[in-house]
Amino acid sequence: MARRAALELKDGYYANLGIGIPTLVANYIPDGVDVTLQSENGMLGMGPFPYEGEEDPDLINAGKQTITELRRSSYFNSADSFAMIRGGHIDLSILGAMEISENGDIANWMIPGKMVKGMGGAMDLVAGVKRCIVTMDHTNRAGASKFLKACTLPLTGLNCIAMVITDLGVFEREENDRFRVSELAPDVTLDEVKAKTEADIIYT
Amino acid sequence: MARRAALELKDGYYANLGIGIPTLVANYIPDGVDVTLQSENGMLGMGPFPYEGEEDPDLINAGKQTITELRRSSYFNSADSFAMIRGGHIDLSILGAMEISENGDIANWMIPGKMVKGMGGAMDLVAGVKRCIVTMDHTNRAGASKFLKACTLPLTGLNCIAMVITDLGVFEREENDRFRVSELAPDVTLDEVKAKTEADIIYT
Amino acid sequence: MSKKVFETAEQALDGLTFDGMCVMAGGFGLCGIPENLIVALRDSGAQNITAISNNAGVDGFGLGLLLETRQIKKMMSSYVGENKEFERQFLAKELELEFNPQGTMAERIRAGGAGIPGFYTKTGVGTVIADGKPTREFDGETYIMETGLTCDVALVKAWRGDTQGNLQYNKTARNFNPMMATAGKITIVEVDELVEVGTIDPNFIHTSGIFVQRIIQAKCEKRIEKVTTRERGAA
Amino acid sequence: MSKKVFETAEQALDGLTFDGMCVMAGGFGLCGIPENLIVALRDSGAQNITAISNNAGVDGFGLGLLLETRQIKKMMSSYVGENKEFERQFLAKELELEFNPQGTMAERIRAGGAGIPGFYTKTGVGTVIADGKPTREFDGETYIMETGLTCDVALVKAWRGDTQGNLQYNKTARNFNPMMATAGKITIVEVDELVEVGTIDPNFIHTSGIFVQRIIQAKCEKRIEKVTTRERGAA
Repeated sequence: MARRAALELKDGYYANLGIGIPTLVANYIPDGVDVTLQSENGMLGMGPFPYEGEEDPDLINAGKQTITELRRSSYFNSADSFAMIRGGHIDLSILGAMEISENGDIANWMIPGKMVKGMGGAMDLVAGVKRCIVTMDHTNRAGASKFLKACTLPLTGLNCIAMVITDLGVFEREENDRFRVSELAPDVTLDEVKAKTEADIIYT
Repeated sequence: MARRAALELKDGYYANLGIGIPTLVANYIPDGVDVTLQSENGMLGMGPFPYEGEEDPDLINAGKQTITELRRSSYFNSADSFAMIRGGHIDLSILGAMEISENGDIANWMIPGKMVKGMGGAMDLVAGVKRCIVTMDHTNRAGASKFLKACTLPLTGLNCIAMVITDLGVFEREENDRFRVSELAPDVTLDEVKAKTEADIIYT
Repeated sequence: MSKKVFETAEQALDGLTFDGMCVMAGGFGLCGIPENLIVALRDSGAQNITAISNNAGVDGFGLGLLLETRQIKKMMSSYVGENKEFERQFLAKELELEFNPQGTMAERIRAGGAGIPGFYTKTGVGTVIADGKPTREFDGETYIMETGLTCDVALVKAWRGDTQGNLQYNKTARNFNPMMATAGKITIVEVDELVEVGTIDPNFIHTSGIFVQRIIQAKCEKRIEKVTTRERGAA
Repeated sequence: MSKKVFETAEQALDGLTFDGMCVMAGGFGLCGIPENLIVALRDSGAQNITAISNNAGVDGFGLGLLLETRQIKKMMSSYVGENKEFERQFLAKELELEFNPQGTMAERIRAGGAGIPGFYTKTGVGTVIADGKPTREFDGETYIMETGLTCDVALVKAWRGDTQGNLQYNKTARNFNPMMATAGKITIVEVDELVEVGTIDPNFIHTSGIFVQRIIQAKCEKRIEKVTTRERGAA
């Protein structure tokens, strides 16, 4: 999924990658594609993890991991960081999700009854970034679809997801605002996708 | 007037001085009183005019005059400058006026029928600065009072002036929101002030 | 000029703490938090504090210290994942919690400091965050109104400061600190390095001294929450 | 990486100008104005321009050049005092003019770049500026709503920039430039000095390269509007 998502990063893009699978996307950015990564705690031009012994407590990413700076890096405060996000200056965000609905809603921050850690910057990202792509498992542990007619969990954002990449395939939102299966993962059949998708999407 | 206004500058104050008489106030700041001057085009810690030949085109004040920097100076953009002003962080503003009303309204930016140059930062200053003091001639060239029951010119700000310093005296706004004569200029009598003041103010 | 400089965190807080006060504390995770001022706030004994901070520290460090002693009545944060004591108090309803989307929170604090009582954002439209908030349409799209935030005392961590309170921050330790510096009725700063006025280039001051009432130099532990490294020889 | 760098102002504007376009131009008076980009905009021949700029230049310099050629249909400014041709066109009703309080204008541009379609301010309450604008009460005080501003092309003047578009400004030549850089669909910058990426300390970048689409190095005349000096020997 991370490998497939990386293909969505175009040359010259400024992108924000969420925690989890999206973080791995950075490892698969194709050669010759120049992408600048934003970290919403206040940095553009995020570099790789530091070598052991070179960690800087004043330099972390939005997942609170130690990172490094690049020659192109710049730092700014949280208000300026989210001005960048809210103002539509970030080309692409790749993030995880608990549920996605057929009209592009996303739920990824709370499960009622469980301890809620907070939405962090997720609501700002889905509302502000030009193009949001979700990577997630197509079904939950019980085998139920996470790609739904309507989300059952509290929403993170409304009508904001342009593409969903799951272990079963790639689902692109078209001009008519409906999702269409655009790619199938190896050894996955359209029937399998149909069986595991509750959302009303286009299969042709 | 400038000399009297300078007495309102207290040690540690951050102040913004308008164009004209208020600019002269800086020359009368008492020894031992440490005041930092803001220039709303983006500077705190405004220094004096440069020596001839040392003018810097990148360093001007809000009146577009060449100035110098001090050891304490800092520069910022116009949004941050007015965030400082609007957010109430400037202790004092001293500015000129065409008319003042008894309820503390000020008019100082346009005369209908004449070419209007614009309000610049005046509306932001009177709305945002903690304490605004006006220095002006008490009457216009025709001898008519400029201290009125209500302004006749388009307003710059509503209910925002705490003190008026004129060639006739000092007028302080009290807790009941009414102005009171607190000082008379040399050789000026209360009767003269009364005769030249349209506003309903307290004379005792 | 040196009227802003204090010797210790305790002295810097002296006379400014009270029960029911509202405090902002800078930092993202444990990065760029005013460690020493938080300890001094705990030691002041102030109760029923409303604390505005992106996170709630960890157990035994940062704002976690004030949770242990039950001095916090209410937290406003965007993410509080790393704190067991927080979870315990929250589930036992001993602690109020108001979640804010991180960008909304950053902007609310900037707005508070900038004299802007309200602004509109798309963030949170259609979610629980929008509940009870006024909405307005612009160009056919719905936005929600968020309000500005200020506080009684803002606790700020900077890298370098001069005796007039002009500040610079280091790398991602900047985060919420500059906005909070503008939003405190009183702003207290701890810096790694206190320098004479005139040392810092006026072009590159992040926070002007006008926002700073008190400043101390203090040694920070700078704990790292998640050490992540790559192998030498790796890309 | 060097895709952002252009050789001349003319090339930097190529393909981006059109009749009826909305342009922002940085600067306060003649301080920090994108001199060369303004000349190139004039030479592009674009007509009916809406120009957002704190001032309107002077006769024969800055935006005054575009007034001479009648390319500007509407100005949004806070102060336009220094321009006879402006006055003539305005009095002859050949030019539309929208005055904005300087701080309101600065904040509207910041808001536009930050995705904030509206905000409330006390500035202008009870004045002609409030006419027709929505109002709202906060804590018993009345505020007016102002809207965010964006533009088709923002013309920005910076002191130093790198090939990724990271910028630094010099002294009071900063003024409106950083906000305008965020509010252009396309932002074009002219710098005194173009440097390799990595030259500028990432802690002290005023505008991140993400906001900059095109950049040129160009020599500025930097005309001074009001030379004021003191005598040597004076305080």
